[in-house]
Amino acid sequence: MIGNLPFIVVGVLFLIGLMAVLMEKNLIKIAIGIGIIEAATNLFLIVLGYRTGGSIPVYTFAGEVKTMVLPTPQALTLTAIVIALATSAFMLSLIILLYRHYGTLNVDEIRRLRG
Amino acid sequence: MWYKVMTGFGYWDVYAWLIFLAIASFFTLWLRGLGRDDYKEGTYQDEIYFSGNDVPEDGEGITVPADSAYWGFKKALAPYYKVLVSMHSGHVIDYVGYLVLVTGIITALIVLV
Amino acid sequence: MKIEKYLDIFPKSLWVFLVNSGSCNGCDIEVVATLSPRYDIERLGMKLVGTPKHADILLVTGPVTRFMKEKLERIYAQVPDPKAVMVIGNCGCSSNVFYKSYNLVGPVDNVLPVDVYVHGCPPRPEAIIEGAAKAVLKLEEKKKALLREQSELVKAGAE
Amino acid sequence: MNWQIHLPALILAVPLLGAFAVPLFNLGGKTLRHVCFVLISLATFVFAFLLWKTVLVSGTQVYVMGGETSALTLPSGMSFPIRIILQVDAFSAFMALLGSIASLAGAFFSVSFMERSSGIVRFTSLYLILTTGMLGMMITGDLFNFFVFLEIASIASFGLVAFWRDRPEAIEAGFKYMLVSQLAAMMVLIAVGFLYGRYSALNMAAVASVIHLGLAEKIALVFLLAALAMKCGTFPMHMWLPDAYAEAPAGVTCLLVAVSQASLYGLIRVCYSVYGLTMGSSLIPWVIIILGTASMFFGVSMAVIQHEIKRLIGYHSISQVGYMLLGLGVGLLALGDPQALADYGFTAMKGGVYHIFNYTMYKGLLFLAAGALYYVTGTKDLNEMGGLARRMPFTTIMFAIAAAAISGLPPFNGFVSKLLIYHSSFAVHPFFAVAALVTSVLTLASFVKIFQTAFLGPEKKKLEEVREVPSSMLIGMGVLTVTILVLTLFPTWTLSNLVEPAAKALVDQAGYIAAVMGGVF
Repeated sequence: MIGNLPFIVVGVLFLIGLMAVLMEKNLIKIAIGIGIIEAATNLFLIVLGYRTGGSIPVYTFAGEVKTMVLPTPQALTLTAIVIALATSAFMLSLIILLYRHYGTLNVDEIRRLRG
Repeated sequence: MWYKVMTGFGYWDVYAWLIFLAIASFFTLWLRGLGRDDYKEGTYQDEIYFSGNDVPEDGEGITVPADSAYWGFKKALAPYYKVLVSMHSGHVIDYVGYLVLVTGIITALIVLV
Repeated sequence: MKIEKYLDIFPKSLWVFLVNSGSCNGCDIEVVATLSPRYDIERLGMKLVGTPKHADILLVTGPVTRFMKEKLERIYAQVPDPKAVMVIGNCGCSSNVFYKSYNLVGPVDNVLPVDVYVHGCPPRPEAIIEGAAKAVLKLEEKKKALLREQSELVKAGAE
Repeated sequence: MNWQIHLPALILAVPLLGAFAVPLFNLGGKTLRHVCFVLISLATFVFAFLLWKTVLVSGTQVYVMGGETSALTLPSGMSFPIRIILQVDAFSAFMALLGSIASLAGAFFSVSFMERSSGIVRFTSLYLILTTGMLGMMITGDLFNFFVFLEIASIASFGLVAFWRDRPEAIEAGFKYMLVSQLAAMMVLIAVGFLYGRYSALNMAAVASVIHLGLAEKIALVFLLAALAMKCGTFPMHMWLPDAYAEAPAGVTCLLVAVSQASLYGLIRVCYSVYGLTMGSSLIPWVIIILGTASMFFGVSMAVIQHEIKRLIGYHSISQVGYMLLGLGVGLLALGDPQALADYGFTAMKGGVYHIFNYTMYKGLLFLAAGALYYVTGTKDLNEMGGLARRMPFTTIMFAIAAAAISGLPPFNGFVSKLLIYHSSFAVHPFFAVAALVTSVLTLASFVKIFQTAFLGPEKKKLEEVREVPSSMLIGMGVLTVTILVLTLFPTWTLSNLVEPAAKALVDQAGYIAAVMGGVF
């Protein structure tokens, strides 16, 4: 059970982010929701690579320990974090532009394209 | 033949179609060339028929706008289009909601069935 | 070889364009009744068309109001030769009860050369059919006159 | 040493390095920048063409980044397929070829089209990065790399959709696209995580060689399916698509069409090559078929009532993607049964694959022609246009060819692929063929509407100044027109050289695995 706890945390975080995206009206809060989803995904990748009692996956510093955590998910996570950073920055800049054009951050009022 | 595309139920042959098209357009153009040319130039017979009214100078006045195209189609299917257009609400949260909804439905179909 | 050269061998059916120049719609309804299954004039090849450019006969109902005068003239001019004009109903023939009304130009023959008058208020479909039959005769005469004129022109050109 | 083995890397390296070199070239003036922009796209196209020829002659190409073999052998003798690989089989090469043609046409078109805007350097860089991302999605053999290229393409396309940032609608469309697309991208990453957690491998072929259908695989498959179907515009998740397509600059829209095909490629690759026969009797083929039919019908019925030209064409993208999903879904349904596969399944796949190529060509051309109309009239509203055929004869002819092709009028190429799909989906259930036919009729109706209101009819006073568009835009449209005509006039050649190898590569899952794994497993 305790071994599955990180996965439950990932699921809960993902749902919190999803709820934020679906329920909130403020664009900044929606962007935060996307950020939480990205964090949940990164955490999921890290948790996948964890081995109980493992050490850092660097050969020279490993010392006597036999088990190491998997290095690949950490590389994946680093890449995913960089991508998440880029998208967050882009999304916030789009929100600034939306605020300039529409004068509001309420998502209900930003619906000029429809039908 | 080398130029036939077999579909398993029939075939498609582009060159036979082009030959047919050439023959058909020859006859069409011939029939069109038979039209009358004894109308009087410079009179009202030269103009388009606009219910007897003066033909406007600007083409704007005698154009059917795109909004009016298929008016009857839209009118007949008004209840259907009301639902369909209201789905495209322009509300971004709805759009995310549809993605989540479809993912949920497919998950239920694949994992539970 | 133009198609109208064959018209003597294969005569064309009568195509009719209907203009309402100020009628009360009574005559128009009778024209529609003529098309309906009881009298079914389309079995004889006669049909209403949507533009004067296809028509042989111009069917006018009602007296000519001032507003409609120039439009009627224009529509008449747009009918290709040979053409005939047929007036349906008393109003078009003589202005009927609207005689000397302030906004009328008068009966149709004040504006257009009329070939066939069909009286009645409104006329029965049988009367309209008879009028159409007379219009065919008139139209054939006109066609002959036109052909004669053309051949004379050709002769004059040759000399 | 044979330089052609480096083609898969070159096809990515050229536009990527070009994207960062464009600001440097800009120092040499406008003309140099334009020439470089077109030359980089042309070089990408040439490499894609050579890659396709190579794959056709010598089979699947596997390119390992930074190593000799894809597997890393540990001192203990165990070996992991861990390195980043590019795996180009016939289907990938086919997709790369059509993507690079669309990119080339869009580049030619953008040279003149974007002249009136500022910030062209940024535009050019983003355009080339978008090309890189798209081609990367098409030729990668690695699930995580697929996600990375998906994100590269997505971020570049958000930027390009919102490029005219003085227009509120463009920003709004960009934001909508971004929000939906980010959620989908995270779903793809979670699915990749599921597959990695089960098999400790990210290599598509390695995963495919050991996969069996458990709960985690099912969830991964659903997440990949939903996310990638959203990215290519399937019915209930398509709403961002007409917004984004209508607001992006026209040259970009032409490329965005190819990018959505890259997402479709990912969907097909996952279904056919990674999961393949292990899907067994699950409902996935039916889900794809039903999504496809719904997209076809509802997309086109929304298109009929639009009066903005690019929005209307954008809704047609949805219905055309439905055709491909229908064809490939029918193929997937018949995959486990050799008799059904020979009877109608393979025909359906040929139709679907052929339709991908046709669709990218004529839809790109339609968007470019719509952009040309926007360039000369300054409006996207069809109500404002009229009588343009006399003023822009070349655009009119090319638009007419594309409109006839998308409506499936014989003898154009759209008809051939639709015929293959009609005939094969009829074998599954007549309803699908009927729905496809009705869709085709409505497609024709809406294009008659565009053609009648924009090109025919009386000339308007306010459009008196309109002239034919500049020649570089005509060249861009001409590239696609010539492709359409070649596909039209030589359907047999196209089917046997382009389409059939690609469809065979999809069916041949064992071949896909063997090309990478070789003797490892």
